[in-house]
Amino acid sequence: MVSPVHIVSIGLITAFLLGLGKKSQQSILVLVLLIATAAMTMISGSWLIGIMTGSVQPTDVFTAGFKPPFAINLRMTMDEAVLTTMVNLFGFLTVIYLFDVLKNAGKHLLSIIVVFLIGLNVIVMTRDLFNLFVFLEITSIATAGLMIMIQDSKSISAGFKFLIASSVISGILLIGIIFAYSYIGNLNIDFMSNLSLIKGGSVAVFLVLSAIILESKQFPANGWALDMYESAHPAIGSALSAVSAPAVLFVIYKLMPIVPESWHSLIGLFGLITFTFSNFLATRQGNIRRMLGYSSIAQGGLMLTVVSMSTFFGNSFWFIILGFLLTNFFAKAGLFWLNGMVNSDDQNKWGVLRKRPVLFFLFGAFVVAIAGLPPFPTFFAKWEMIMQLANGNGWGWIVLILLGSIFEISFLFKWFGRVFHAEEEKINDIRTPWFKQVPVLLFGAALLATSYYFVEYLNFDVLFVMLPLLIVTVFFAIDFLPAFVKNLLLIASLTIYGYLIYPEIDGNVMQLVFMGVFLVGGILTLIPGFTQKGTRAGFYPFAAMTIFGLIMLVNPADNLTFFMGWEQMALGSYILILRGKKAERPAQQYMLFSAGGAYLMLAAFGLLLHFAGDTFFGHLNGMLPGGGVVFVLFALAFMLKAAAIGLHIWLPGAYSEAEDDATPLVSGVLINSGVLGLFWIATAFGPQQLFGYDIYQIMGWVGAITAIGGNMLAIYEEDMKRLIAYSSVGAMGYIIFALSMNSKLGLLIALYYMVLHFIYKTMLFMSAAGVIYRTKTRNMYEMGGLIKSMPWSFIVVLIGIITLAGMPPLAGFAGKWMFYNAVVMKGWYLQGTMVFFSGIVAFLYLYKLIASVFLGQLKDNHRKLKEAPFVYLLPQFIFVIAIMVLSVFPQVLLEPLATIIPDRIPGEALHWDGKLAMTSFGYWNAFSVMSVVIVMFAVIFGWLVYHSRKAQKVKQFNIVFAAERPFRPETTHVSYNMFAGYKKALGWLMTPLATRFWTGVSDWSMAIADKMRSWYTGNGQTYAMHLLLYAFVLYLLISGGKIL
Amino acid sequence: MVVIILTIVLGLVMISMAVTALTAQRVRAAVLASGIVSLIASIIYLLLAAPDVAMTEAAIGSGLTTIIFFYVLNKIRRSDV
Amino acid sequence: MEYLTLQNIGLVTGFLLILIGLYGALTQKNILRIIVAFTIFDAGLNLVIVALSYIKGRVAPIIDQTTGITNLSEKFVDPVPQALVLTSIVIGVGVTGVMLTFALRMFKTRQSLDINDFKETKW
Amino acid sequence: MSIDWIKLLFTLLGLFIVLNYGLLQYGMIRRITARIGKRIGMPVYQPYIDLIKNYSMRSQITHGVMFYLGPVFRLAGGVGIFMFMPLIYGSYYWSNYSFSGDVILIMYFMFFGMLGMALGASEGGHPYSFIGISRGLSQFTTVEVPFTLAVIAVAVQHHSFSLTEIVAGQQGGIMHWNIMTNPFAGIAAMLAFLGMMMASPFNVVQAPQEIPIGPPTEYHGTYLGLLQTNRAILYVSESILMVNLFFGGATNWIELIVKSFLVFFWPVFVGLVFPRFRIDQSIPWFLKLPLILGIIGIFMV
Amino acid sequence: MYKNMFIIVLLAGLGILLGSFLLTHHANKALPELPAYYADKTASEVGAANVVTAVIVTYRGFDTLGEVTILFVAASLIAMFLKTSKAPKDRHPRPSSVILSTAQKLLFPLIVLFGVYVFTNGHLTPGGGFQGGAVIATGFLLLLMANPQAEFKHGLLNFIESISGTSYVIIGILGAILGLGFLDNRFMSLGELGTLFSAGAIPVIYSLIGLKVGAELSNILHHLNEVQNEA
Repeated sequence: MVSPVHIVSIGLITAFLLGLGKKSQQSILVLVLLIATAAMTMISGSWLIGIMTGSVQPTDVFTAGFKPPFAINLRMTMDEAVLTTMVNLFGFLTVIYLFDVLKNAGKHLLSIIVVFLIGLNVIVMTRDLFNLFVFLEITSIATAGLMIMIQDSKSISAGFKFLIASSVISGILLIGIIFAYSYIGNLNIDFMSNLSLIKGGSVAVFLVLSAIILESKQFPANGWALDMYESAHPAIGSALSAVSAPAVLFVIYKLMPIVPESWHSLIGLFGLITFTFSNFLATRQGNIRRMLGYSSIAQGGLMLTVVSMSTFFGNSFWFIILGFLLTNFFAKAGLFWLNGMVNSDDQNKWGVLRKRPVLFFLFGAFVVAIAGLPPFPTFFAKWEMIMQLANGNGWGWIVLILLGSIFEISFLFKWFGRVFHAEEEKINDIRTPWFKQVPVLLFGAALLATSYYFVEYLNFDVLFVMLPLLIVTVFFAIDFLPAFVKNLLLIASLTIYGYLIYPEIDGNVMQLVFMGVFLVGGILTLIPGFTQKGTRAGFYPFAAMTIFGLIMLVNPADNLTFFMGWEQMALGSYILILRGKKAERPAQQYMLFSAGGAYLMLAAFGLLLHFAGDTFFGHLNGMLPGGGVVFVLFALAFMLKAAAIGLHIWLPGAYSEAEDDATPLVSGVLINSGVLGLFWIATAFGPQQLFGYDIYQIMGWVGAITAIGGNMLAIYEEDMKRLIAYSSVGAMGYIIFALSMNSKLGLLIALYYMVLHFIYKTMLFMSAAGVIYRTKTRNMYEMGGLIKSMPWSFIVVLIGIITLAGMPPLAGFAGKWMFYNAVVMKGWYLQGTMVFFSGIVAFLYLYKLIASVFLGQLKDNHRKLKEAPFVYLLPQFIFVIAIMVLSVFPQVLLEPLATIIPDRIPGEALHWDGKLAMTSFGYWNAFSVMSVVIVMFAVIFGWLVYHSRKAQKVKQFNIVFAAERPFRPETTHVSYNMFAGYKKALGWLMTPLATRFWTGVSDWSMAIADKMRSWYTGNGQTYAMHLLLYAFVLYLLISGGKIL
Repeated sequence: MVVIILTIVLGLVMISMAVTALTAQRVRAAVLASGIVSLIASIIYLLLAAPDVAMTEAAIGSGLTTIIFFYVLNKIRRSDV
Repeated sequence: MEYLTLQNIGLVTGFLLILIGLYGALTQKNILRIIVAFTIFDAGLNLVIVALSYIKGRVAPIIDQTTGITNLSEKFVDPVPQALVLTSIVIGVGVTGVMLTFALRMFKTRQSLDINDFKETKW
Repeated sequence: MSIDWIKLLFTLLGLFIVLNYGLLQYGMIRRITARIGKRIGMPVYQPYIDLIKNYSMRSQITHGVMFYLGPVFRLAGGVGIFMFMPLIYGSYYWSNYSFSGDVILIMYFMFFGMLGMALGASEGGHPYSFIGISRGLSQFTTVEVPFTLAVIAVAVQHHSFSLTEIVAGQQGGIMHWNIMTNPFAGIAAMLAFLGMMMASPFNVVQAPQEIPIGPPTEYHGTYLGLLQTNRAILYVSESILMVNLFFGGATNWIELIVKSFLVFFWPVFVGLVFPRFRIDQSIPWFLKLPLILGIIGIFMV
Repeated sequence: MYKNMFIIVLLAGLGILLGSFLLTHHANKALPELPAYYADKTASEVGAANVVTAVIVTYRGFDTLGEVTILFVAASLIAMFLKTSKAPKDRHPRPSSVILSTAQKLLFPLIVLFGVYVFTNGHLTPGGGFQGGAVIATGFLLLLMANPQAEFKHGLLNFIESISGTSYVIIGILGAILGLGFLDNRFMSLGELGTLFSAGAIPVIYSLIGLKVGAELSNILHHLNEVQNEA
């Protein structure tokens, strides 16, 4: 094994020898550099592998042959091996990436690069404080040299700001070092463990530590760093983010043993503040490189937290830090490199990236990885971090992390959405030479591999997690195939998967029901996809991701699996929504709300750990005393997905702007995940109180208001899909209400309604998709009279709306009937009446839906329309059959559903006497009702047919219209603003308070962020002052105002 | 004792030179003043039994740095015209 | 009077230089003056380090006829800070040189040396 | 399930009685209305003549399937309400098919006919049908709220949604009637009933003046006959529902007819006295007094 | 002004911090373990008479390597930054005075010689590579001042710089292979304390450092000088 010191010696020899090169030999020089970095990588890599496999023992290199503290020693353990390998590998790839630049730059730049790498290597390995100082200085100067790779005025002044800052920092560091020496008599970190115990010694520790913390670019003393990120060449930006920052953080890690225990959490807090606020400020950043800079700094802050609290995190420390470190390393480097290829800091110009599907995919992967969504390591790391913090009651910390994360998601996905939708630049084609692609591809692959190892490490269930992930991966790999093949494959794999897991969940009705909804829903909603031509690139992997994410929710082994499935589903559906033509903003909203919900849930999981230990929240058996907060957090999270009023504003946009045939999946199927969660907490937690209020009571009201609100909003929609989307809000309100009744009947209603809503909503959306597919418009007032050309779709909608309205004899009535019984038993008359009212309000929009679209006057441009394609109709009719069966034999569904509900839930259950359903209040016989209705209907129909058998078919236009013939269909189709009178009367009910509230939140946060951003004046001197100020404040907080 | 007084005097001169460097009207004077600060520092180093440091400070800190300063100043002054 | 040692004088002078240097670096508007301030800052730092190495009544750590070769640890001042200062001085000149070249180039782009004129990247 | 043929026979007989009663009642009401308006009015048997005439009309047109089915839905809805309602308390045969479901079923079955009619009329392609229906539905939403509150109040009071049980609970004199035991709920329901009947002042939906040619114009002949049949049955059925809910039900046909006539007369009476509301006036109206009464009613229990 | 007050407050804080050091710090009466070890063991272990040199070149040799690297990277940066454009040079320079050019011819070899002396005797007397290098650079400065327009073969400077730097590292590696560790001076004979050829590899290393530093500093000066000639 080559001694690690030779990383340095090889590098230095190269650096020095490069000086001999001539201008004409530049290519050879680059090659030499490449070989040198490769050799450096190999040395550190061999140590890494050796230590990992155990074939090599970690070692200390004693320079000059003297034992420390008499001489400087370099250490090579697992930690250093990882970091040096990162540094050197990165250097190697940077050389490749910069091939064209280096070929034309002078030899000096080559030297500077290699010296930069050496500096970082030594920073990582050395155990001597002063040596650290020296190599920090080397790195600083080399960084300044790299800054001026582009010699424009921006980067020059940024470089100068950096020099000022680093002078101040190194001054502080040097004072600290010399103080330390004067107290303890040596310079080796390993011999300083009791430095802080000596009187005055903690001042030295403080100075050293604060210098390194400042070097790690903590908010808000980091303006210089931001300016560097913004103006440096992207490859250099990536170096700053991917290797400089980790190396400095590692120094902090090295210093931690000499830092008094009581400081740890304060430093951690400072790191967390950086994380939160940097992400917050990044939300207002349009310049890509600066935004990435903010993001890098934020990640650095988070890592600082972890590092400074390594003792707190104990055994999980490595897991957490590696998760953040590696993700940030691969992803941030990748993003910066991509920036270099796109060669623009304008988000709008990034559209060109779409011309390179692989790069675009990697771009997405990087963004997602940084955002901390599964299956990337950050996700698991964040999870573990929150859990550990929760264990230690660090609630404020969790709040900060989650806040920061939501800001992070906000700007990252705003960016992603913009790139997804930005106009492709027609003139400028993206130039992606191989040497620029190779590093990105490699890092992309490495990121995925890392994710794989993280997932592997966590030992997930094979059938319920690993297999789905595998399938999703496969769909990424085969994305080049034609759409119909992939559609077939996905349907087939879902079917086979269903077959495989059936034995696993057989007998567990709950799982069967939800698995059924998700799997069958997934399969059926995919069928219309057969009309798609081309490859439909990017749809199927995410459809698979969504569906399998949902499936993971059904039988999670633990909270993590559940959360992972949840996030995976959110991500998949986000992409599905984003694919819609005008979906940029709605998708962004969806992502934000999803993330908000997910983080609330994460907080809830943390709290749960505190209350109930490491149990899956759905398996808690009943009472969780004092768990009101947990319950509320969970409830909020799930109600976000279920779009309870106030939290619903994402829904209409997201559902309506998604691709038409994807809408059923993201709405009808996906929304049930919220119900699943709510059901679980409702059954698992038992009644809960918060500040003395019964939470169920509040949830009941929320449900009732949601039901009314959703339906009220639906009335005035002219857009077909938005109308159905709002109707989902209403339905969810209904379900939330039913769940919060917390009685056997209530839960039964919720479950029943969940299934039913799934059926009819999917059906309606599909039917709408069929109509839109033919008419090419979503505005209902532009349609009309389509019953003639699309009778089958009409039937589906008719049955759908009868079911939705809960009219007997169809299945919807069962829900309404049970609902009354449950309400009366519970005594929630007012809320119940509100929900009932909402049910009637539903009539308005249902009528509008069916009448505007299918009835009335056929428009001229629709005269030649055909029925919706067969593949659209097929799943719809499968649903119709399901509804019919349920209408006649509701017990088929209701009886199994009733077995899910645990016995401890209070209230009376539904009794069955043959076909007669009974409660102590009422009774109802679906079969009999159906029979009576059918007979009646048939008799009257027969009578009519008999009587008007010779009825003459006339044109729709052939009407008496105040003695005038109408001349255009539009004038006789009174569809626009149909319920004007209603609006006049009750329009005040739909004052968009929620929208106003959220707009206000967004406006205010933007304004605050802008205000805060002005802290970074751009003046290097001010930045230097920030550094001192930061140290000053840190000192005051650490010492409590006294002299240490 | 003499040494101490000498040191104090030198220290005072150093500080006054440092202040001069910050307050001098012309940059040239400021640079010179800071060179003198270094120079005096090297004398103090000698007094503090650090001849190696004294040499280095004199040659590099005081000498070379000042020269580099003047090169740059010269260039800027010339461009200024 | 007991505080009036060579070491303490050195330390106080050094500290004052550090503060003066920092003050200058933070308040001067001319880039060159900022750099000058930093050299003063550096000089202060070095002085502090050397002062710390001093022990009253001892000699420079060079073995010659006067010192002999025994019991040197009771005759010499501390050599370590001196070695550190040497490094620090060299680093100082490197950094100063780099900063000055930056200043030169900045002057070239803007024809100005006012630090306030170089704020094209901010927020 | 074996079919109880005798019961079916009784039910059909009941239906026949109710149909005739309904037609006569309608004629009578029209006549009374006319008299109050100092007109002579049509003969009491006029509805019969209309019905026969309509059924025997030969020329028929249709605008499409749903147009065709509209009246069928409508009549099926009307008949259904009748079928699911127990007529005479204590009589097995006159309880119709009420074993199929309770008062909730009836409440929801009202929508069945409405929806069918609305769809059918819409396919007629007439612009005013959209307007009429939108008004009707709008008004209906608020009408139902106090009514529902009243029904729930009654159900809670008798601990049952079964109409038979509710009637049973009201036996034993006028003081046991729900209108007496829970007057607020009763009044709320009676106010809502005004809206359900769509009589003046809540008849802007059908609006004989502003929309002179609503659905009935497009529906003619047999279609209109079906609609008229339905009107006869539905109005009586709804009255019977009110009787059952609040006026102690009936133990024999006479009682039933008298009570239901009186109940039916209530909206007629109001309609004669009050001018018509616009739709945006009627909607808030129902959400004021009737709603408050309904809420009080429910908390009276 | 407001800002300056604020800065003064900040610096006052720092001042208090530093002042606290003055109060808590007690002047050493005896050397701590580490420097005592150096003082006592240098002669026998390293063989250098100048303990500071021993510390710089051997005990903390790795620092010194870094130090050289700093100068190197600073010189590279300056070279890269001030890469003179191909634009025509200033055609009307001030001719240097006769005195200066004569003095240069006379003094340059002497100065260089003195520099060489300083660094070859670094292990015996005060002085060493850095000081010597600076001296050599001063000589070079004289050269530049005498002929500001002169086109130097700075290839030579580069060559010296590269070779001496490379040799330095290689000697370091030799120390690791033949001796006990990287930059160990003891793979060469320690010789007799106080003589020129003593202290193992220290004189060699210090000479190389001297050459390298001299070349680097000269290079910096050279580039700065080039800029002067730029239009």
